[in-house]
Amino acid sequence: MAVSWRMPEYKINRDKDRCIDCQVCVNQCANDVHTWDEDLNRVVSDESLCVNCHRCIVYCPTRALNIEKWPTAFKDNANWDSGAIKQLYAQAESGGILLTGMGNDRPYPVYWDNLLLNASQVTNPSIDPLREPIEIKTFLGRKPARFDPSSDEFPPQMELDIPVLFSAMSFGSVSLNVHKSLARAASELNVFWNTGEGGLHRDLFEYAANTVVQVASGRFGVDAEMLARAAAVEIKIGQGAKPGIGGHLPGEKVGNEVSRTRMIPPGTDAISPAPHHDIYSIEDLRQLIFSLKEATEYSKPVMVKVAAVHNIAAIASGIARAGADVIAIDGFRGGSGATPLRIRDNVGIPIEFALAAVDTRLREEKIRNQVSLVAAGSIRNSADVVKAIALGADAVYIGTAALLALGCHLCQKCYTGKCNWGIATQNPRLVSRLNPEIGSRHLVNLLRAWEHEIKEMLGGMGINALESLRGNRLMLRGIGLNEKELQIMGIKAAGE
Amino acid sequence: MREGQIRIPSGCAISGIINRRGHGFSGSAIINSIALMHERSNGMGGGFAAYGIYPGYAEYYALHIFFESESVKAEMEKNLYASFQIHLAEEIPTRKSRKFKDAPIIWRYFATPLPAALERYDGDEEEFMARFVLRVNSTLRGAYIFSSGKNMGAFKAVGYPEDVGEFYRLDEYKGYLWTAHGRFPTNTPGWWGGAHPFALLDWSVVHNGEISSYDANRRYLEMFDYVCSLQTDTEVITYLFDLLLRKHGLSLRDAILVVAPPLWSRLEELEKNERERIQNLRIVYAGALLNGPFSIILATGNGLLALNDRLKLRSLVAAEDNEYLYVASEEAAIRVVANPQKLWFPAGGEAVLGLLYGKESLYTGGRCFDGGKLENAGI
Amino acid sequence: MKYLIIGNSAAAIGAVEGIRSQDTDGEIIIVAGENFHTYSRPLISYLMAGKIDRNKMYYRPRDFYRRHQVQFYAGEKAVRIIPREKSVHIAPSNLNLDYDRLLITAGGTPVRPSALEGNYDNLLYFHSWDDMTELSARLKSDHPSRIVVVGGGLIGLKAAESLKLRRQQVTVIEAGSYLLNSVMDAEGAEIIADYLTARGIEIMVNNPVVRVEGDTVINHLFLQNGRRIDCDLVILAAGVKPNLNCLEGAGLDSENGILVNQSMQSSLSDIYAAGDIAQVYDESEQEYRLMPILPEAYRQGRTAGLNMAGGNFLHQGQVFNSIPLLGLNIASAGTNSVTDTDLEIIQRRDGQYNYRRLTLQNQVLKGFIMIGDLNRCGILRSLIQQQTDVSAIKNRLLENDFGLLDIQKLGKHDQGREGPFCQ
Amino acid sequence: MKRVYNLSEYCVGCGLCEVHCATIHSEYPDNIWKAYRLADKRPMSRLFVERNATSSLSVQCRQCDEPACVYACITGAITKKSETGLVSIDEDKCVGCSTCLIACPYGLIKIDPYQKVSLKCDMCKDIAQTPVCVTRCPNEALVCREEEI
Repeated sequence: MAVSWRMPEYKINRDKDRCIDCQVCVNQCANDVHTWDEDLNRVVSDESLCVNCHRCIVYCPTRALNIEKWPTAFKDNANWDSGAIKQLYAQAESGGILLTGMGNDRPYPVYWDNLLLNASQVTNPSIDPLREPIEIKTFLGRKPARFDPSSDEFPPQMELDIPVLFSAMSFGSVSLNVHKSLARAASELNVFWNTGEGGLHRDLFEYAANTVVQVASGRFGVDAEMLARAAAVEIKIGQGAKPGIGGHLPGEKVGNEVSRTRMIPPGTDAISPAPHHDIYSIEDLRQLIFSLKEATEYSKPVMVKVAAVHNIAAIASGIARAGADVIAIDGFRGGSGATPLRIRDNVGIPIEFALAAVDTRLREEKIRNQVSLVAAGSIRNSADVVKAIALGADAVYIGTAALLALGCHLCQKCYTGKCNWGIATQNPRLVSRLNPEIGSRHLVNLLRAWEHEIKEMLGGMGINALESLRGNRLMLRGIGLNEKELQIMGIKAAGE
Repeated sequence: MREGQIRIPSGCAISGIINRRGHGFSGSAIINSIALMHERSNGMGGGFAAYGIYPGYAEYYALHIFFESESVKAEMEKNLYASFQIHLAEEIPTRKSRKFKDAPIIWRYFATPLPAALERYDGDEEEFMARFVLRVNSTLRGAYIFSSGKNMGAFKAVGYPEDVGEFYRLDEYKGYLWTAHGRFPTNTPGWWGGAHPFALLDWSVVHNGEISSYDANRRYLEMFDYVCSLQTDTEVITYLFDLLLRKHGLSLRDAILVVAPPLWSRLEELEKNERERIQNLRIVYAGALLNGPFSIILATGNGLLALNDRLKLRSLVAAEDNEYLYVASEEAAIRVVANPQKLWFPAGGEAVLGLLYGKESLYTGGRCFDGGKLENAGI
Repeated sequence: MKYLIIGNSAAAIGAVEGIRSQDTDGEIIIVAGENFHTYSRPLISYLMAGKIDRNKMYYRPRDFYRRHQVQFYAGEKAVRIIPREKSVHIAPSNLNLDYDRLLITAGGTPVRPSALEGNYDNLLYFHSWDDMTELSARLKSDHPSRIVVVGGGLIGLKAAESLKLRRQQVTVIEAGSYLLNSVMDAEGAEIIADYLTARGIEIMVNNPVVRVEGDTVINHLFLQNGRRIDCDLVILAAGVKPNLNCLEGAGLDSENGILVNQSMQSSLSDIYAAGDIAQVYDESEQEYRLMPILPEAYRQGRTAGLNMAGGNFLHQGQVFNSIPLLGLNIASAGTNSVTDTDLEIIQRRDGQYNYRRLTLQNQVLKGFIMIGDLNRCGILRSLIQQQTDVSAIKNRLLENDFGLLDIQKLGKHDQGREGPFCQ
Repeated sequence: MKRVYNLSEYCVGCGLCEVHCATIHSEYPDNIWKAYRLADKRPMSRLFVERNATSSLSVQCRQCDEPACVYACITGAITKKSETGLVSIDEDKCVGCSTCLIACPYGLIKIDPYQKVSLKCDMCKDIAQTPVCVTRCPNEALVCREEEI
């Protein structure tokens, strides 16, 4: 067999002096990097298998381990960087598409970091959240253009105490304990979690009031019961990490519970086609939206999730007119359990632009106030949330941020099913590593912290109700942006 | 730089007096009241709105217009004569004063829209008037219609309000409702049109504060074809009330619940239907919530409404003396002109309404809506 | 209520603790043959070997009798039991002690093979603390060059071990075909023999003593195979038989020991027996069994006590042993005899001194023998007691990492809560 | 009485409970590294961690109400305290005969190969408020609580 040209990605440094050979690392590494050597009578490590997930480092009781990049360098080459070379070697060996996990990690600009927030000085008072109420309650759903005092009909709304929802992540791509953590946290925080395309496990029926169920191109797990056990239904058209691409859950991840929940035979691959085969145009979407509204007797908002692509403004406007109550837009940094590397890294546009363009377009169309907008695709902190809302979002989806709160270390190996943190896996030994008690606690902590920060920022701007920030682009200034970028986002430059 | 090109935060003094029987009284009272708050202005803007001052021309729209030049005036008048029948056109009488050297040409026109002009608005006179004023102000450079209601007028200038009153000889007018504004802009507007009150049709608004929700309100209003040319809070506040009361026909109470809604936590105390109704109002009109500090006096021919932001971040005092109702930024500004039996400090979001006896609503237009029980308007 | 207990060993202590857990103020009287605070017989080999000192001999703390309000007659033997009067005659004090409930835990006395009848000055036992003290004194005074231990059972081997640790020349003579034949199988015994031999203890099996030479002292022993063994000191450890002398005329049913039901009750309702002297009914085997080991004695005594105080408890006997010999752990439990035909034996031997042997009968674990690593052996013991069908995990029973996770497969064990596994 | 319970569905089998148990019972109770590196003998934990393909389990003495080990002990070294319910071994009295190893129905007693005495969970009595295996379990799979059986 020909020798492989691929070098290990990482180098594991075991401090011999600190290591007490307790074998905790051996027990924790699902990639079999660390093993107990009978002959040497100590723990040894095989770096070539390491994915740098940090499980062993975090668990090592004597801090004897650390991991660094494999030190061997290629000849400097601004064009052929080491990543490009290694990927080429890999494909030369495998002849296959390169897979990866989580969101786009290329050094594209992160526009959130080019936006600055405003604060009150002298001419009007900033508000101290510790003394004055600051309201961030948000309602998602269709709104009538004007209030009709004579009618008591009102479209169904999703009520959120914090303008954040947990993004769709399917049972199958993530473990049931992830769903349990998300669902518990969502109901404690009164926000929403999203089942993703894997259906809704029966253990989670009790969280219906905070559950968004997803209908995607594979239609896995969709039935009357599932629709009944939800507060809202989301039609997934696309995903920021792989616009225009379907999904594929390998058979080995389809155990009994997954099979039962997805309603497919155990061990069979679950394939979600790229398009919905009953949606080839906008009017088809309208039909699906309304068949779902019929099925739920118009008692639940219908969301439509699309990836941020070049023509997103027109697409979103069409979706609104097709009858969607909430439009979710997933930027090109959105995460995924498995996506072709080239697609992830090269398709789609930043959520910051997509959001601004859609908000502006819907206002030009005079319908912005009638639909809700949810921004997704790498919201990293409370400032991103505030900036997204000032640009025009009603709320945001967080996926990667939520997973980080559950222990994800962004090693991007979700697709291997060997997630050492018990997140992207169905292996019972690994799944047990995520205790929903802890998971939900961490999620609740995270959003409570963000809640405090959001209120601080609002108060600083002299705003005590979130709706007064929505689309309030005067509260934003651009830094390091060119005229065109400022224009697209509809904001002034810092200093203007 | 002039108003409209930049956004200029300001501190202010406001005052308002109404005789609810509709008996006219001289402008001196309001001048004295606003004069007392001299320190709250800095000489860069003052103005008044007066109601019931043109009894002889009550059925005509009284257009007060600033012109920067005779040529603009000529062009403007072409427009006017194209769409209106003009009953009287005259320069607004003023006292010559060194304080107002660079005064523009100030004329008033008493007019009735020609039927032909109304066709495009299927007879809706007000809609036509509103569009006409907005169009002129946003397109015709050098001309500015700063008052356009019936039997009322706005008078404003760059200067201290008491001097502005003196300049316009307001002591010689008799009106049943007066509001006044003294401005403390952080920059030099340098333009008379930028002074307050802001008036559209017979709406007039004087306001003290800085609306932190300005851009959210502005972008919301733009979906309803309002063009906010001045970038002032007063302008968006006027449009908001115009939208809520005139276009969407909300009751005054509901309009107040929209611009200064009760806290979500307060809603929980209400019974289900009421709670849901107020909640839905807020959901529908999220973009109309006025945030940040403000106290405003909103006036029409029917009376005045004074309102604070829901946290009461700006001062507002109200007083009652038989048929007179007073509102002002400071208690002293009321006591200097009256000795009321009743004086109080309205809570945040709690409206003070002073309607002419027999009037149900602030809105004077054709449609009639429930007056709204104001006692609990602010909840 | 008046409780009278004859004997002062594990069974008696078990009884006291059993009674007191039910009846805090009834009167308890113990009649002890020996002049000792209650002590643990198995410990005499440890004391002999110098592993522990005298203070560690005691089975319960010094204040045990006081705290349990026990009236204690030391150095007294029960000479006659008079059920009709509900009293016991003790000597030398010649008192009559009456009782409401009587418990006999008189224990046993060493067996003496016919070939060794007669009084010899250098023939000692290894049964009581006194025996051990005597032996220890002899080592100092006589400086024996060679000591012969007659009997290759538990006591014999512990004696041999302790003597070895006292740097004595020791020969063990076992009449049976292999060592520890009551609890071991041939292969296990072989391993033990090798181990002990390698550490300087001479082992002779399958070779009864046929006669001895010498008048006041034994100079030589002659074995069946004709071999002559010189000796300075002979230690007799050929087993123990129940001490039935005091039962003359009492009218208790007895065979080798006092027959008692599972409540530890003799044929006379107010009289109970426990420990080495009791022959307890074993329902699984449907026979009366002697189980002369300490843990049994305690549990029998405890059950007796509980029942004497009005409780209603049934005793389920189980024999299990553990003896470390010169550092080699040896354990056994249940029945390991190969007499029955339908028995299934699975065993595993790794290394010279690691041995595990399980006896199963129609998928139920009957007994085990373990030499070397005893890790988790308690679970197996418990399986034997539970008479659980182990077919589901049979292939795991011998594994080093066998544990409770395997038991879960039997639906037996509930997440480590105290459950079906505790008696 | 208080007992340690194992929520085995969340046991990750890491063995940190063993490391911390061994440490806190060693000569250097507050320093893992010293406990393992300086002590002349490798420290022994008093609990057992079991692992198989699908699950793992960390178990320690159940502190039985009918303690088989106490009944079986030939020296009287093992006692159950009526006040606390704690079953403890007097290591000074224990002779390492291993009878308790056979007696314990859960197989939760081990022999210290160095001292030749039995070791079992002492609930960190006199060492820590809550057993260290519970406080140090990284996934909160061990809990210490009162529970009537």
